[in-house]
Amino acid sequence: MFGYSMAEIGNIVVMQGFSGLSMFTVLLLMALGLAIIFGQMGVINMAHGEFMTIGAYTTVMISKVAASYGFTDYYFIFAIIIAFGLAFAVGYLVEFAIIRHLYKRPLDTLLATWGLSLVMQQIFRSTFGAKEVSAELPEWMLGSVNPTPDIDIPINGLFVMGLAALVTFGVYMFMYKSRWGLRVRATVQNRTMAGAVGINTAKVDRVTFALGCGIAGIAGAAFTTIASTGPTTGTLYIVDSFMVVVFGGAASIVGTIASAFGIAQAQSVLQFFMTSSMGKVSTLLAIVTILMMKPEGLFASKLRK
Amino acid sequence: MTLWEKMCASDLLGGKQGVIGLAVLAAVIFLVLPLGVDIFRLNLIGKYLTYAFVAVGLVLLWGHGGILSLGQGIFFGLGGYAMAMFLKLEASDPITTKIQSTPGIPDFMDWNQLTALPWFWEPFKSLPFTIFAVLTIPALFAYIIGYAMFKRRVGGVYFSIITQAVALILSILIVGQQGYTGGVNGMTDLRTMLGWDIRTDSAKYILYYANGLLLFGAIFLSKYVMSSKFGMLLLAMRDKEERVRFSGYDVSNFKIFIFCLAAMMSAVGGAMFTLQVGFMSPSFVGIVPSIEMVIFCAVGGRASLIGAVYGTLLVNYGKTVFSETYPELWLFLMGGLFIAVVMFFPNGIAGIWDKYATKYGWFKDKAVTAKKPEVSTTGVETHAVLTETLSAEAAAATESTDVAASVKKTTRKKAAISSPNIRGAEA
Amino acid sequence: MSNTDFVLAVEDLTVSFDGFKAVDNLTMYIDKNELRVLVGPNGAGKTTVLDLICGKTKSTGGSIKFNNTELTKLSEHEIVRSGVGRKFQNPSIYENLTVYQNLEVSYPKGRGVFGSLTFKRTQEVEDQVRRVAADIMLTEFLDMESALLSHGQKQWLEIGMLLMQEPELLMLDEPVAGMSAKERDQTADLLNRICQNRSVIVIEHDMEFVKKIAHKVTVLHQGKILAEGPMEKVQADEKVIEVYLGH
Amino acid sequence: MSTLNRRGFMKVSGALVGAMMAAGLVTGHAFAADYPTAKVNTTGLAVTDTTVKVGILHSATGTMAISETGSIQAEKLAIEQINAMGGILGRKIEVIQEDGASDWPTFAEKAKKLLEKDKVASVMGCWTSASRKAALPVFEKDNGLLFYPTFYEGLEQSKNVFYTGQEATQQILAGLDWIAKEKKAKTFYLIGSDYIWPRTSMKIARKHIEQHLGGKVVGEEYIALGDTQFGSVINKIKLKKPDVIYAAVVGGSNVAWFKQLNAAGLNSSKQTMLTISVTEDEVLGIGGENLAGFYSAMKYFQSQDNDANKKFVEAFKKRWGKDAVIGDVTQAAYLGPWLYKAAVERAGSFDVDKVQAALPGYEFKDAPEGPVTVEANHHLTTKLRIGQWGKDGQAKVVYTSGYIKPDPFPKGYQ
Repeated sequence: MFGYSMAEIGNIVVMQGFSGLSMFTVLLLMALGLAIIFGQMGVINMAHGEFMTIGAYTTVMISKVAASYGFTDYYFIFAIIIAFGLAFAVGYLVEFAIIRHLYKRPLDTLLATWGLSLVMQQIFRSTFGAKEVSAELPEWMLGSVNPTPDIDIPINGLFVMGLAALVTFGVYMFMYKSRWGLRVRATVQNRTMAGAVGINTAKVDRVTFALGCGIAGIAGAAFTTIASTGPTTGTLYIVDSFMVVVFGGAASIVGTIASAFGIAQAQSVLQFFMTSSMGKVSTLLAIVTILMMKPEGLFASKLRK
Repeated sequence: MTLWEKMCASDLLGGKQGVIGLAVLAAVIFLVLPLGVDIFRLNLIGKYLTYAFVAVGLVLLWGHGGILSLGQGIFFGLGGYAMAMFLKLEASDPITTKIQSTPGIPDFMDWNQLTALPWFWEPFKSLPFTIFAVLTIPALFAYIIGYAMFKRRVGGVYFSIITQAVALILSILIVGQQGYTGGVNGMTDLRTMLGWDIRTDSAKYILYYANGLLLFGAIFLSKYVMSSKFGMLLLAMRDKEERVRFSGYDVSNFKIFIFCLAAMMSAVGGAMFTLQVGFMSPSFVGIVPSIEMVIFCAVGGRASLIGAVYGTLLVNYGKTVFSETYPELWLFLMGGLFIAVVMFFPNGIAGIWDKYATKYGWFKDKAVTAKKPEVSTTGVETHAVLTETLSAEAAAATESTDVAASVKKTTRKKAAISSPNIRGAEA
Repeated sequence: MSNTDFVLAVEDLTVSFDGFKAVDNLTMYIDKNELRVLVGPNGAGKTTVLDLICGKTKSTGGSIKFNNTELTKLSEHEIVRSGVGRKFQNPSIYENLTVYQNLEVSYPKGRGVFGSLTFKRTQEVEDQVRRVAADIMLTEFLDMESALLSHGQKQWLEIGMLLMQEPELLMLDEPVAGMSAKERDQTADLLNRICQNRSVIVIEHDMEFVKKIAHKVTVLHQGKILAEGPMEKVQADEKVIEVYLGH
Repeated sequence: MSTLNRRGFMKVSGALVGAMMAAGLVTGHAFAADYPTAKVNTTGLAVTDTTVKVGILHSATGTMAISETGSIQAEKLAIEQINAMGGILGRKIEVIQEDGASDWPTFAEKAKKLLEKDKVASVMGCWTSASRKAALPVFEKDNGLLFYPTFYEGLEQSKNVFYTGQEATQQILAGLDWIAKEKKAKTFYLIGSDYIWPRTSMKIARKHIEQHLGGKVVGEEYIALGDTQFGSVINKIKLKKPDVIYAAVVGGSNVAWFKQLNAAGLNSSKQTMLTISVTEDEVLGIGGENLAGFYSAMKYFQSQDNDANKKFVEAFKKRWGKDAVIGDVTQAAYLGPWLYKAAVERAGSFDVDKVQAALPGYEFKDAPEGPVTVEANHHLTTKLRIGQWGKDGQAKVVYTSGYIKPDPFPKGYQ
């Protein structure tokens, strides 16, 4: 077939499937935080990408510190935790200072957070310089595993995949099995009643928003394994991740996962057969078209209106 | 009645305050600026004023219609590109391009190994067609997007995000198809229009004035729309879409129309941009310029046509000044402006002006102030609807014989209202 | 389905949300100039019935005929244009516009895009606005921004906006919610006046008020009709007492 | 000298001055008094008895700031050194820096401002082709002077621009010849970012590979600017198994490209790659460990071992910090002010027409990269070097070509 042996084609299919998966995990990590904030709270956070960048810079900085103290092998775990913490803290502050005043005006949150993203980008530039920086990865994360001699599965891809699974599981447990999650869902369902039964809804909002930002921080840490970090890194994925959330049906975590998977695989396959820009254009076009047919997204539940 | 009184009484112009506002703006654009600054600065201001077309369109679309498009760059770009295609063809005659492998086609096509002019470029050899295209193609594009979305009642933030995605698609496409579009470089080195050199100082003055007149045309057109029943319906739709629909109006048609009108205005701005600046590039199509244009409008006052023009001038002037002296501070300032305007001055400069004008009793003009739309905080958003519903319920409950039933009912209804469906005013 | 002389003929109407039948095989006929009140406990499906008739919710099955025109296939604005008016549960008026403008916007001319662009305030419009304003007792408030009206006046204004369109069928969802006793009486008079030449469907909880206005009462329970008839008869119905009036 | 009509005798006088220079008649030292302002500045430029204004026009903000910062630093360093030596014709250079903000229209706007309002005598600036293309009409209309540092696609020659970087053929042909010979490469996979420079470069590379090297291009791929997902492309490469990957990926994509290439098992021990878009600046972001063993074709590497370069590197680090690195473009940007100084002194005037005419034919012996000559087509004759990257982020020069004349409109490659 096309001058290639079946084995060669088989190998490519396996690796191609994996590269789709790895794009999926990056999209998923980005979109999960967004899905919580947008889907659950109705807030459009255009600065989501910058929270990711906070995580990425944190990881880069910690990698530098780790390199100077010589424990490069395990710093990544700490980096993820600190990236989460830092992004969470900044998110907490931002909710307090800006977002909480704008819950009644979703379109305006969009503009305010866009402004915030500009400010954050300039803070990054002033602090870390305009040049892109890169985290030095632990030795064990470099290279690939070879199930057969001709198949290379990148280790960093596997790592990010594991991380994404863990975060998704964590989010699920938090939202559906914890008391906090119950409060969040109660507040989303009926703010007034939630307040009436003694839930501090303002605090729930703040924690939910901060959590979404924290997850973006984790995404940023993961992102350093595949690309470099610059002041404007966050803008790369912001539209993609919004599309994932909207396409999945705003309120549904399952929807977010499914749509991240669909979009990533479609884009990955199309980019194999087309040029990279046409692959991307076709994917986005398909999403927009489907959204026009089915505006509520893939997994929106039917509700009595 | 004197002419002055007649004008002041006209609903179209918006009463005495409206007439004075327009007169001041006209004086600024046609007298003060051309006399006060040199041709270099004036050309820059002309460039800013082309963005004002977009801002004026956004006042109609967003300020009055409540529809926030984050893709106005699409239309600005389409208009600009249409004009650029015409000018580029004129700049690519076989003699000037004789060093190319294929003389007579635009230089970037030659670099990309095209050997003939693509078919869709052919009609742009004609200026009338180009002007026709500037007016219709963006409007048609807006019609397609608008039809698909508004007929299915996609609104609110969903509309914003989807228009943003479309802007992204178009800019990737332009960059990716560089043999046909000039790619990331855009179309540069545009020189003449029907043999008239657009780069000379006299041409720049003429284009500046033409641009100013067209802008006033756009403002008057918008004023007309706003003062008609259509304008009233637009406000009505923004606040209570369901009510309008159940008063027998096909809401989507109104939205499609206003979207197309705003698109057409943006396109005229784009075409004027190309003429005054001498090139067009994809950096005016994507997400960033589209959002920046929204901020021009927001700074000026999202509901005020004249405010939008001042907002555009002010933000761009600030950008030029700051990026010359403190380039690092500019993004802080711009970002801060976004946040401040949204949080503290939702009605922008126009809002501040109105506040003080009213406070000190300038231009008292009751009929107008009553009609002046404020930024609505109702209609779109769940929380406000919730509180409103609740207070109505509470009021009902105190009167009702069946308080318990009423509370129970409230609970159930809340669940439906606060559904994740934050699209438009449906909730 | 056969044609009838009823203004509104609802037959076998069903709607389900993810398997839950909010309205279940409902059949109901409304006469010319009749004022019908829908009552029933919460969740009985009253509002949903109105939603179905005016097209806000699409039915799963059955038919709604208005003057022998099938409504289930029409879009909302077409239903309105055929002569059905609907008032929502919460007063739904344009708060930024004056009372006059609220009424003017509801005038059934210039309903298309280009019609509205060329719409002129003629004497005819002016007369109609003043007539309706007098009906709804808001003549002296015509120039007031409608956000400043009292809750009860907002309810009236919304009714007035419907009257501007001179509908043949008017549907009012809890028109007296939030009104004082005096306002309720005035509203009852208003309703009695306006059903002279049109049919009206009202959803109401306040039984005293229902008594004052109802020609006939339909009791809904779990999406089905439990009882139908004059007020006295329905009030005496044991099933009704059990599910609704009983607690 | 100034009585000569230089425009008419461009080549002759160029040769003449060259000869005078060789004879030591024109020296680097000049005093303002010898050159009265009225004589050396007849077109109203911002030249006084003691100062001359020069513009620097690069992106200090936005996405391109990453790349252009090095150029700004090099140009400022050169200007400071020139001022320390007494300036140009006894006049100190005053810098007016403008920010292009990574936005092409802004470049045009700022170029206009520099030329029309500030009346600068020359401009060091632009980096991307797009910014140059946007600003070029302004320079041509206002008859300004631009020194442009970046290696670029060629297909351009303007009397108002001096190109201190390489045009495409200079960078491509010798490099391909070397790798074809050294690695016995027959099959090539071409990959670049999706804009004019990579596309033109790949067009030239393909012609050269197919017509002159007897090789085969097995794949050609363009990546959207800023894209960071290379999984699919890497799989395509794996399927084709080329002898050499010939790459021109730029910006943020570059880092992702190398990281993912390594992660997918295609490191330098398994795959030969020659890039024309990686300089020491890029390595900072990519990380030496991801790049080790791959080759770059450039005219300059920081590790070059000659006196001029050692002095340059030392001065650069002293001025901009010990962690500063110097890439090909940074060095080319450093040439700009020096070439301008030489041109003015050869012309004995700041008038743009005279300066333009005086520069061709000049050989700059002390360039860090080694001696370069300005040709009549406003490009430089330079050598090409192949560097092999080490983990420390520095390249070892493994091959140096002979002098290559610039040929911005190559016959047979279009």
